[in-house]
Amino acid sequence: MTDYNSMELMICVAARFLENGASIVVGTGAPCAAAMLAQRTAAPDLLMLFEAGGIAPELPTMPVSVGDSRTTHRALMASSMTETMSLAARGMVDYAFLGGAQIDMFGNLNSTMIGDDYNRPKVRLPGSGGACDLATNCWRTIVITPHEKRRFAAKVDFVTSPGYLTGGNSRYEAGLPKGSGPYKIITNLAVMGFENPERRMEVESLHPGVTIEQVKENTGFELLVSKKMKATKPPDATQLKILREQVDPHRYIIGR
Amino acid sequence: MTDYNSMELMICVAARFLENGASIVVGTGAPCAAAMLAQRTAAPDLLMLFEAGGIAPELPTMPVSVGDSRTTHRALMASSMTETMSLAARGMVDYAFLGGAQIDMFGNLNSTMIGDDYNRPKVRLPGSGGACDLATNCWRTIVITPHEKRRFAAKVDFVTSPGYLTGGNSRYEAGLPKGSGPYKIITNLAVMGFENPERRMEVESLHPGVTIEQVKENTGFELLVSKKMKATKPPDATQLKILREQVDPHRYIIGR
Amino acid sequence: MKAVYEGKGALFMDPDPDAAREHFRKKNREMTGKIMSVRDAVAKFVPDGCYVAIGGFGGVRVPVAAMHEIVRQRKKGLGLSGHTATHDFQILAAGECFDRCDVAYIVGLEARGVSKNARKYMESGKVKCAEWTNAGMAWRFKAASLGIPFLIGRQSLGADSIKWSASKIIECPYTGKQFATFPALYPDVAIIHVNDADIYGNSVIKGVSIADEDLARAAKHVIITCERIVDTEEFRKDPHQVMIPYFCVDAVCEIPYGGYPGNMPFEYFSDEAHLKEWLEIEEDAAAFKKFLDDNIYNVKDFGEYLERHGGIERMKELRKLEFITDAGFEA
Amino acid sequence: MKAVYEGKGALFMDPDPDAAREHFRKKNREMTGKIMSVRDAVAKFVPDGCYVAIGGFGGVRVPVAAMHEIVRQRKKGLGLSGHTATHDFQILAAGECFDRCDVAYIVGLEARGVSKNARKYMESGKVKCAEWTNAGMAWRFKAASLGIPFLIGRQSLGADSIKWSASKIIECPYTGKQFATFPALYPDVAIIHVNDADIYGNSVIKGVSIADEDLARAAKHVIITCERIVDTEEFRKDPHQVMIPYFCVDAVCEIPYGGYPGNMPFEYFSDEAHLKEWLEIEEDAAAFKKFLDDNIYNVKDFGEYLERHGGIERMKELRKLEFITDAGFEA
Repeated sequence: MTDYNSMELMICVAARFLENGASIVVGTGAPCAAAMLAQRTAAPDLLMLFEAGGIAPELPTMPVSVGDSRTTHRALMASSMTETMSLAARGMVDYAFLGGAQIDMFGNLNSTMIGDDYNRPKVRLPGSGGACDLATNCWRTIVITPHEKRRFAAKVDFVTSPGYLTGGNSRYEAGLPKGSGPYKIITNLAVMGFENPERRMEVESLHPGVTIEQVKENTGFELLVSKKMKATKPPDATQLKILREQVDPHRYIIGR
Repeated sequence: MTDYNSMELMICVAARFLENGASIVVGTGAPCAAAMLAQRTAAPDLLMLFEAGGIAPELPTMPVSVGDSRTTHRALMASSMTETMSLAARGMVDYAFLGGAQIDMFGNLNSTMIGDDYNRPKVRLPGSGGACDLATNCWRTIVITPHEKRRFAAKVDFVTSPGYLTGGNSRYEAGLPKGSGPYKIITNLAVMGFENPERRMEVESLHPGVTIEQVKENTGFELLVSKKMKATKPPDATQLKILREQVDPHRYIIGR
Repeated sequence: MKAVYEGKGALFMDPDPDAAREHFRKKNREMTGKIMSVRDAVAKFVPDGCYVAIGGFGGVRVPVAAMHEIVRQRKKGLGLSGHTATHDFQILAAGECFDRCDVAYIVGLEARGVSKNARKYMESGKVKCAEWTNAGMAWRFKAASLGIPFLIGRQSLGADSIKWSASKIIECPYTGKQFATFPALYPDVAIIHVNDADIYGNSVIKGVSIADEDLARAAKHVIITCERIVDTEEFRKDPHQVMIPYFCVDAVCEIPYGGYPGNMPFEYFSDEAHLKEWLEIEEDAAAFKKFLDDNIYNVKDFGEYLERHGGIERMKELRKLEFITDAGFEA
Repeated sequence: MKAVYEGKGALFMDPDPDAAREHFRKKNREMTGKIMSVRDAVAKFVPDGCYVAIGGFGGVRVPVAAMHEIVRQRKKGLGLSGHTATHDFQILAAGECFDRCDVAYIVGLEARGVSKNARKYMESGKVKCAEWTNAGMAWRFKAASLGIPFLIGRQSLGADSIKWSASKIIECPYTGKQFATFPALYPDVAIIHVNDADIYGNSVIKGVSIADEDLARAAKHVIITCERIVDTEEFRKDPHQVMIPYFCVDAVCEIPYGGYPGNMPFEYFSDEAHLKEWLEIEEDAAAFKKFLDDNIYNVKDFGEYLERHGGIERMKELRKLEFITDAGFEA
């Protein structure tokens, strides 16, 4: 059995969801590592896009900003934010990774503020950046996040990036593009999806050694459990070797 | 006294309306010659723009299309139609030259069709191209045209490029930008403007040897005559020398 | 949102970004080679009845080889975007290939005069038209490329074109002022001639782009014809060059002088003598029929057409003319 | 046109293109030299209370020298566009220079963490905010650059940000679907750091442009800070380089390393150690006050600041880091 930490696990699990020939808007950190790993394993033709305009770079190392020099290293285009964002609006972007301080059972994300008064936030967070834009227009959004009760909240204080809103068809009734929405939530404990008519978060696979009770204990709302729930396939040796030697040799991300 | 033909006269008269530091969207033919002449006389810093995207070229010779190679010769930018058209929309373009098969007393121009059935035109003309766009958004439009009764029509068959519409404030009431509109109509007989509350075409100056009767005879509607009507200042020797030797040495335009 | 006014012109294509999204979702994003002949590209991506938009402008950077091929393959019932379409329009009108047209500028060749045959075709009643402007069409492509159903502008306000277009007039919710709407135009296929492309379709345009960056993003399929194929490495060395990325493109056809007799910026100037020949021969219907046979129908491919017009020696002259800029355009 | 929904957020600037047109009508189109010191440019074009938009993004190609100057000149009451504003935001927050902000991304420095001081300032109630997204802000600049009062998009639909923005929801007159409106944003002044500029303001940006081509066109005044002045002849030789034309520009300030400690694509990488120092020292209010004195208030100009952080030797290291790309970002 190979040994790995939970960041490595999440990255390897995420990488497997990215099929060859898909396009993805990449953020800094774990999402970037997952996309780089996918490119070096099953998805060499994963089209990597950065929100500030880097199109199809050959990343030499992790970017520290989604607009930095690395994102245009041997890229096909050094373009603009409008380029990437309008690609998403046209339906040309399959995946985006998102994050947030809070997520609710419909996959709505908050990265704007904690508190109940917008004008006097208890904690001011950075805001949407491009997250809301990508959550709106990319076909499938994936979240990589630690599984903590305060993050998995019954109600987010602010909907920064819309998921399935109040569930069912509410996302599309609000005008968001048909067929788009949250796809997978990947944590240190499990993988969750929304493959049910209510569009509620549902456990799809448990990571090695994790129980469903552990997942529920760390979640602030009632989780559904898929009838087809299975065990998460752990990282394999090839993935780990590439992740450690090529993707993140300095352990910026996997060393966290 | 210097000798010149009526094309040379119109070009020299038009060039004098273009002050230094103004910007102008240039078409092929006489307008281009006028702008080039202005640059070589009183307006060296006339900013020349082409509708297809050529920005501030140093024209080596007359372009044959407003998108051809000449329009980016030693230019500052080889840009796009959106660049030029949005410059006009933002109020950055002072002048545009327009033309048409018909013009009415309010400076409305027709370059779309002759006849009364859009679906079966008697004569199909090219259409707006960029003319309507420039007539809409540039501050001042100038027309260089032969003075013929059938061109100076009581009613144009199709308003391709809006002038003052039905006069008075009607242009602005239709939503066109405040302060924009037809400025000068330069023909082989006279110069006309619209400096009156009704925004009707008004003779401002008569070319050498031309009588007001001649102008009226060649106009299909009632012309106003400015109280300050004067004689057109004829081309001077410097203008003619530069026009003939530098601007149009092959006599493509002035030989017509 | 109620429109204050609605033009009664035809809307030939669906402006709904969701319909376009369904198409774009399936579009290939792999870097696969897309080299094919212009014959195959036209056969595959320009079916009878589809809506075609042509890159370039005013006889400049126009995919003439592809225009000839459309006529030679006797394509019929096409929709066409006439966005300062000059010699390209003249060719397709000669083939009577289209029966509906979004008009901004047609039948004329700017300073060169008017195509008598194209004018006759447009006066025949065989072509259903909607009337726009150059900026209006550019706005329509930009709306499509932004993934939104319309863009607003002032062009067409007060003009009769709005009556014969599918523009509507709305009141701006911020200023209360009136603006015209320009519905997104997602053509079935765009054909764009470029200077350099790689085998995947990454393309570089020199000179003005007109609206081709938006057109390439708006179109459901894109055929690139190029002066030359270059190695992708050239683009990766300097990521500021590519204007059209490979994932917009479906076919890449290498056709040196593929814009002849038009002007190809930074390559060769237009052959004004031959363009004049086209305009003049249209005066005589029988002679024009023979001219079309000799230049298109009975010609194997575009290479043969170039041979008939002086071949490489003539092309060398036109290249000279492009760079010796004080020769004037009638040389 | 009736909106289905109206956000109640502040609209800090007038989106009416006619108001902007009156300004742009008077803007200088002559090629006059505009070289001045960053001190003079800030003194002249950044009056107290004006609305400022900053080019670059995420500490990349950010006009840091101009940010320092704004703080040093103790500008107050500015409006600010927070369009993935990171180190620039941190600097202006340290100076408490602004009291209203269009937010898309603030207080954070992406992968680097959060500015404690900037967060505190934003939680203080001293800053009035409206809440947008990155694409929303890009759309606002694009609307302004197109000379139209708004652009539509789907971003913000279903999100709470729309409640605190000046977006409205309208129904598309073609599809009947709902879209959010993004009102044009014409800032009083934009400050953009570029690689190369000539004395007139023609500017070349290397790497991603973010939204700076639109921002430069939207802003009523533009200050360009550049790594180097080049001869206009360089641009005329190849007209595909210039992204910002001179007639948009009011001041040109040559400041080599003017984006330090941020990353300047194709010039130098970010000084992550110094950025970390900024973040860490903010934990201690007294130390931070001294840090600001030492780095901004009691510093003559940006050159002195560079000297304090290793001068030309450090800059050479950062240049190396930009081109030796496998060194990682903490080197």
